[in-house]
Amino acid sequence: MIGRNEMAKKQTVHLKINGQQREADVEPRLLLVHFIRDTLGLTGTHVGCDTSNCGACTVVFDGRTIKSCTMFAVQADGAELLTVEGLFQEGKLHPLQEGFKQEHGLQCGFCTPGMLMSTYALLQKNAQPTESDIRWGISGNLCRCTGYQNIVKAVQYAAGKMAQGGAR
Amino acid sequence: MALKIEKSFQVKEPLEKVWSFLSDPRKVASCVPGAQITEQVDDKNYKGAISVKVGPSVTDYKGEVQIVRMDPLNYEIEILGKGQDVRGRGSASMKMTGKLRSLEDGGTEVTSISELNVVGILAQMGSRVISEVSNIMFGEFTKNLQTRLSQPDQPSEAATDPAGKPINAGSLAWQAAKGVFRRES
Amino acid sequence: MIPPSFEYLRPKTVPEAVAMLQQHGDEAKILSGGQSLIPMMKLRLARPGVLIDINRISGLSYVKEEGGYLKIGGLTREAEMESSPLVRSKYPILLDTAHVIADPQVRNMATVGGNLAHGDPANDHPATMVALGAQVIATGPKGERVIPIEDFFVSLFATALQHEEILTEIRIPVPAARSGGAYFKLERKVGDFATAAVAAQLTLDEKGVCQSVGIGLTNVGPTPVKARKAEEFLRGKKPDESNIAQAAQLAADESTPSPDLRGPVEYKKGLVKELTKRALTRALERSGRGLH
Amino acid sequence: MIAKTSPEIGGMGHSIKRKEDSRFIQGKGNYVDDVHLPGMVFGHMVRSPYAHARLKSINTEKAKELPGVLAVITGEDLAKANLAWMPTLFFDKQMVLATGKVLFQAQEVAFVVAQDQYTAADAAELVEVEYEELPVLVDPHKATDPGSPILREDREEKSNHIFHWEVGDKAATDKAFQSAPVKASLHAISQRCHPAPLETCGCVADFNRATEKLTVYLTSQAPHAHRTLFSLVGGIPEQNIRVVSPDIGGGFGNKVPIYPGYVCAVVASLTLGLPVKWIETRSENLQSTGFARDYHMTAEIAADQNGKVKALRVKTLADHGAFNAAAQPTKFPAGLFSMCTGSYDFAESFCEVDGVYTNKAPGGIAYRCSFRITEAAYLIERVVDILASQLKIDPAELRRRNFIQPDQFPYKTPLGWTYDSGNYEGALNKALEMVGYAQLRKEQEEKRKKGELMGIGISSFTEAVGAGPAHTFDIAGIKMFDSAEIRVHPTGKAICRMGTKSQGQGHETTYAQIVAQELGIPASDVIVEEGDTDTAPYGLGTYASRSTPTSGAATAMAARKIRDKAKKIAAHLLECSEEDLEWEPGKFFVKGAPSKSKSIQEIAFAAYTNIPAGLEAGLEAVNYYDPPNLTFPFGTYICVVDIDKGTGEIKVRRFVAVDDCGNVINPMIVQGQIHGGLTEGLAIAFMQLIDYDENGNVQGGSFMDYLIPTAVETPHWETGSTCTPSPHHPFGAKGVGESPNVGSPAAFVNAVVDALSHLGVKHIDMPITPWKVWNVLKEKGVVS
Repeated sequence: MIGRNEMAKKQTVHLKINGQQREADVEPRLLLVHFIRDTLGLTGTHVGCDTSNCGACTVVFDGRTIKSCTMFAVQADGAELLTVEGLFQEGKLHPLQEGFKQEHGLQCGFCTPGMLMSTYALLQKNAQPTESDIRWGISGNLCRCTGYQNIVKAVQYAAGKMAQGGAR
Repeated sequence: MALKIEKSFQVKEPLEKVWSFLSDPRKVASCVPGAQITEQVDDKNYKGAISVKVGPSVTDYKGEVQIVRMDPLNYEIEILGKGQDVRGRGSASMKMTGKLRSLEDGGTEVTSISELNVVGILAQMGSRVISEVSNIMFGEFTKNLQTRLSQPDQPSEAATDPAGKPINAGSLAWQAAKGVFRRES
Repeated sequence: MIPPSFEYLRPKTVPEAVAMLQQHGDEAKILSGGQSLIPMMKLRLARPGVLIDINRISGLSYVKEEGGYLKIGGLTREAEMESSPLVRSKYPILLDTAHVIADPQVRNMATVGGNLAHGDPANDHPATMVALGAQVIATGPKGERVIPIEDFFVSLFATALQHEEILTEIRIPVPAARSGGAYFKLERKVGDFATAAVAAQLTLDEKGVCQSVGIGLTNVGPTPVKARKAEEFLRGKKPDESNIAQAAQLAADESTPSPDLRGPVEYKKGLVKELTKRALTRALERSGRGLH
Repeated sequence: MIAKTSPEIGGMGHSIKRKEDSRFIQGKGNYVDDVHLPGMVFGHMVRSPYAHARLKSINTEKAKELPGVLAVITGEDLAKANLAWMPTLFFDKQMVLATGKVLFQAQEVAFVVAQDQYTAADAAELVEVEYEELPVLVDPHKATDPGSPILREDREEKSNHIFHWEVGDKAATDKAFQSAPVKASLHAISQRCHPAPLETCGCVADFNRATEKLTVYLTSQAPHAHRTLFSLVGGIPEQNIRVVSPDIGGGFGNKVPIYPGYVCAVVASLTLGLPVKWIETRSENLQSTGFARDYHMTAEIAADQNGKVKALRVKTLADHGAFNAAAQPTKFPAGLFSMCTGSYDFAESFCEVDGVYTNKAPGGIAYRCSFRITEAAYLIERVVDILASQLKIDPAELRRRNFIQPDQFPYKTPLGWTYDSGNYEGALNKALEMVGYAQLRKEQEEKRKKGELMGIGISSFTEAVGAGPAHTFDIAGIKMFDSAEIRVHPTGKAICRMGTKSQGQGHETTYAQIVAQELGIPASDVIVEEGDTDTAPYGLGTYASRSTPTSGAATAMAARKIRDKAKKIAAHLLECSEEDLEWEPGKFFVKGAPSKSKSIQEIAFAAYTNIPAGLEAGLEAVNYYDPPNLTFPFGTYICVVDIDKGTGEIKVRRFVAVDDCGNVINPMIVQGQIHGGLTEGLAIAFMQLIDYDENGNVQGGSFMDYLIPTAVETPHWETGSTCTPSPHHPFGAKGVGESPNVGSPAAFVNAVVDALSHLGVKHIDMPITPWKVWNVLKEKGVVS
């Protein structure tokens, strides 16, 4: 296998992340999460497990959430990505970001970026989710601190805010 | 992970023929999917290798095969195979005890008890499938044993037999299709 | 966890992909949703030398009715199944199934084709497709061939797909009137493989007698189990409580689960029985006739 | 009660939003894995696939030949520097990298350093280790059998027995049992589990050859203690070591010990003169770092016919794995396990614990609790329920009959602890009322007639936190005080530094609120810094819910020193004597003439610009607080479950938690802590288990099988509170972070057993899975 290290030729990845065009030459085996964190230096996206369970690495990929630890960077060539760093726009926090702070939806903060991306995508699809919708919507994201209850409230807060035109 | 598989089956070959086959680890190995004897150390000890393929995952073991006990009077034999993953991620060992009994019709009943132990990453991450895999492999083994016994004896081929190939989708597939493992129905 | 190195290829068309499979032989693996393969590579349990990424092949992602079949493109994502109006309105059993596969992020990548082609008896679609009597379309060097689902799953992680073949479509006969189906899964938590799960599909005649019955079981054997005896028993009978109970018992008898962290054999068989009851009962309701 | 400040000041009792959140919600947190230094290289651990094996040889040649590989360190290499072994936090030692034998699966065997983590992972596979497998010991009950292998060849004593510890009056307890008309007993296992914070453990070790200074960015709950240990173990002058705990992604006790990976990264950095990053994977985290629990316990209660308890007898076997790496500061091998008399007034008690070695990962650590108190609370709350059902007395009533009464505080337990304050019945009554207990019991009766399974579980726990009094608690001899340093700037703003370290508890907010409460400086004007040993005052760190009881107290004491000096300055400014001054949060004013006043901001400015003769300039203070006693939070939790007979599934329908943690700094944060702790309690009761098969293979060594509840499995929590301040804490607080994790497992299990009690079910061990419930139902003939 190792012999292939030399063999595996690097490939160029062009993508748009948080509105910016970026490109880099990478080994095909480079995981997207390492590309985002190490190659692009966007460390808001985290790694919490090695078996695609925790969702701390969740990013929005062409409009849908994916676990960036379970995708190769080369697969993202030509894609449009949104990470937690991209939520702050026009000098304003996203209503979800406000919601997480207002409703105490985070403690250690490690799962928060992934939670934000999952709930961002959820609200895009479902502007007025029920508590059950929200719980199922974040069922691919683990949190060890909050017990999820205040995360649910944070999403409801954001949904309300967005309904009153704070929409994004 | 430790598993015990007991099986008993009958072949039409006479006791002595079956015994001479079972007491030759080369021939026995040739019936184990993916296994082969690579070297004979002495009359009781051999070196061997086995490659276990489960879907996209392949694990290669290298190790020793030892005749722990051979009792020609009661037609009992105990063979121990131990192998270490060539990538150092664990080991597997199998103790097979075979006992023969001749039948009225001149055939032979083979009763075997196999104890399988798996240690390392496969036992950690793959416990979900290990018992399935061992069932399949053991089923393959008995089937091969039956076929090989009914064949005219060709020891030379035994060592170089297809058994050298790992079991894989294909072979398992067709055994299954032939109903070897089809659940009763 | 760091996967081993591999060569990455990205065909634009199916023939191109097939040619690559032929060229690279055993070394090559198809990368579809990757939600099973990539974790195995990260654990270094899988080490394909070449990955053929079929995600950019256009025209393999669709859910449509055509010529008496529901046709699902091999690259259709589970999330697309969940949101398909056709699935939501006419195929609740497929909605049941897609909804309990892994978690939302995984469903956004995972494909129906991959879920079948991986040959993992713990995956959810296989049992459902067995219950629905689906057909799998495999495309290889010699073009397409149709594989009936009963012949598709041949052993643990082993399917009837030949190495040069790609699963390009799944076809499900459009259910007749008075049909209904359901999928019931018990999992330790969201995202887990089923401890056991049951898919059931019924078609009744005017008198409410079962014309056709399909029952598929998840993760209770080396392959998805088609509960033939249970199906045969129910066919031609009214699915009343006692018949459903007997069918459920037969399904349990047909299952061959292995013990693992999800529970012992006896429990899993017990679950098959209970979930079969529930799936058949729900299927009956959905056929337009509940239990009377 | 504490005078409430204005919302602008935001002192105690205000639910002000957390100051730390702004960076986290923008992805601008700074966790150890986010630390990137120029020239940084990466470490990868080679681990043993075997639970017990002799190391025959290690060949690192192929690995070293791989381009990009800088070093491969083995146990033999470390032995040359006398670093192959390191002391644990509890009078044992542990291998850093294996020499001679490996003693558990995933044990550290070699450390590969390469230019990038991908190459390091490839090289790790090329390290060839030859093992000879040895018989494996996994069952702690067999540890001292003659036939069992001796695991620790390094020890004088050729036995797997680690310690025997007993406390209480055995004779008197046995006597009480002889004469008691009623006896209830229970054998229960508090299963091996793991805190699994979402961020795994890791570090970046950066040795600068020019300055000879070693900086270690560390996932540490106790950075100061770790600096001292690095110095003592590594022989590096302490002033040349700087430990920085940046943002920590959850700890729950997992980040208290020092792990081999840290030491290897430090050694590699010292050797290479480069920054070395080592971040463990989740599987490594679960399989090799500090586990919790693994207590195999027997409890017996002696009581009279009315259910009045007389005596408690406890015998326990503790499985510590390959090394006794207990991360605990008490002098007692079983820590606070002797809190097992709980909330009840026992005349006599005797408790004994034996510790043994097995071929499992070393530990244990205090998982979101004071060391071993979760096991104790679970045991007593379970066995009290068994006594109740035995006597057919309602479990709430039986508890009421045996509670320590408010007028008995301070209360000395028969096993030697002195509880500071409590009103157990108050919390019980509030919980019963919130949940509608009487109504639920009626519903249960109805349901049973219909053959439906519903259960109600109660837990009235007492927790002990705030380690701790120096006479009882220390780490490697360092007493368990903690510290605060406050500096008020000329403009009246302040910076505070503490010896503790937040891992999500919200210290940057709550400590600021204490300063606001004591000095009237708005919390928004107060910056809190922790975790940098070069700047923060020495402290023992954050675990055992000790931050508020220790550093919180120190913060108040330091603030009061500042207030005393401020008073002198105010008197000087107002040209009056100190006696004429009165304080209200934010200002001193002249008695009877409120208009004549000086704000704390004016006073701060004067402290640098207009200092009275004889007074030092500046306005700052430091306090090292050694609490006179632990604090004893308590509460009553009530859980309602419904059980699906067909599948054995358990649905938590409701969960009411009434907590009493004394005076509260920030109610919003307290409630958040309770939600989180309850969710971990739920996981322990129903899901979390690190198990080992007969060959010592870890089962539950990844998030595929170590089950962390998602939002879907987690119920909606209902919280309430009562307030019984601690008499000895400067502002009457007690600490709360761990109460929900300590108190809730018994409530969940009691509820499930209650649902099945009419079938004659007495106990089911955690984690209570659907298949365990189904098996019980099958035994009892409920399912065919």
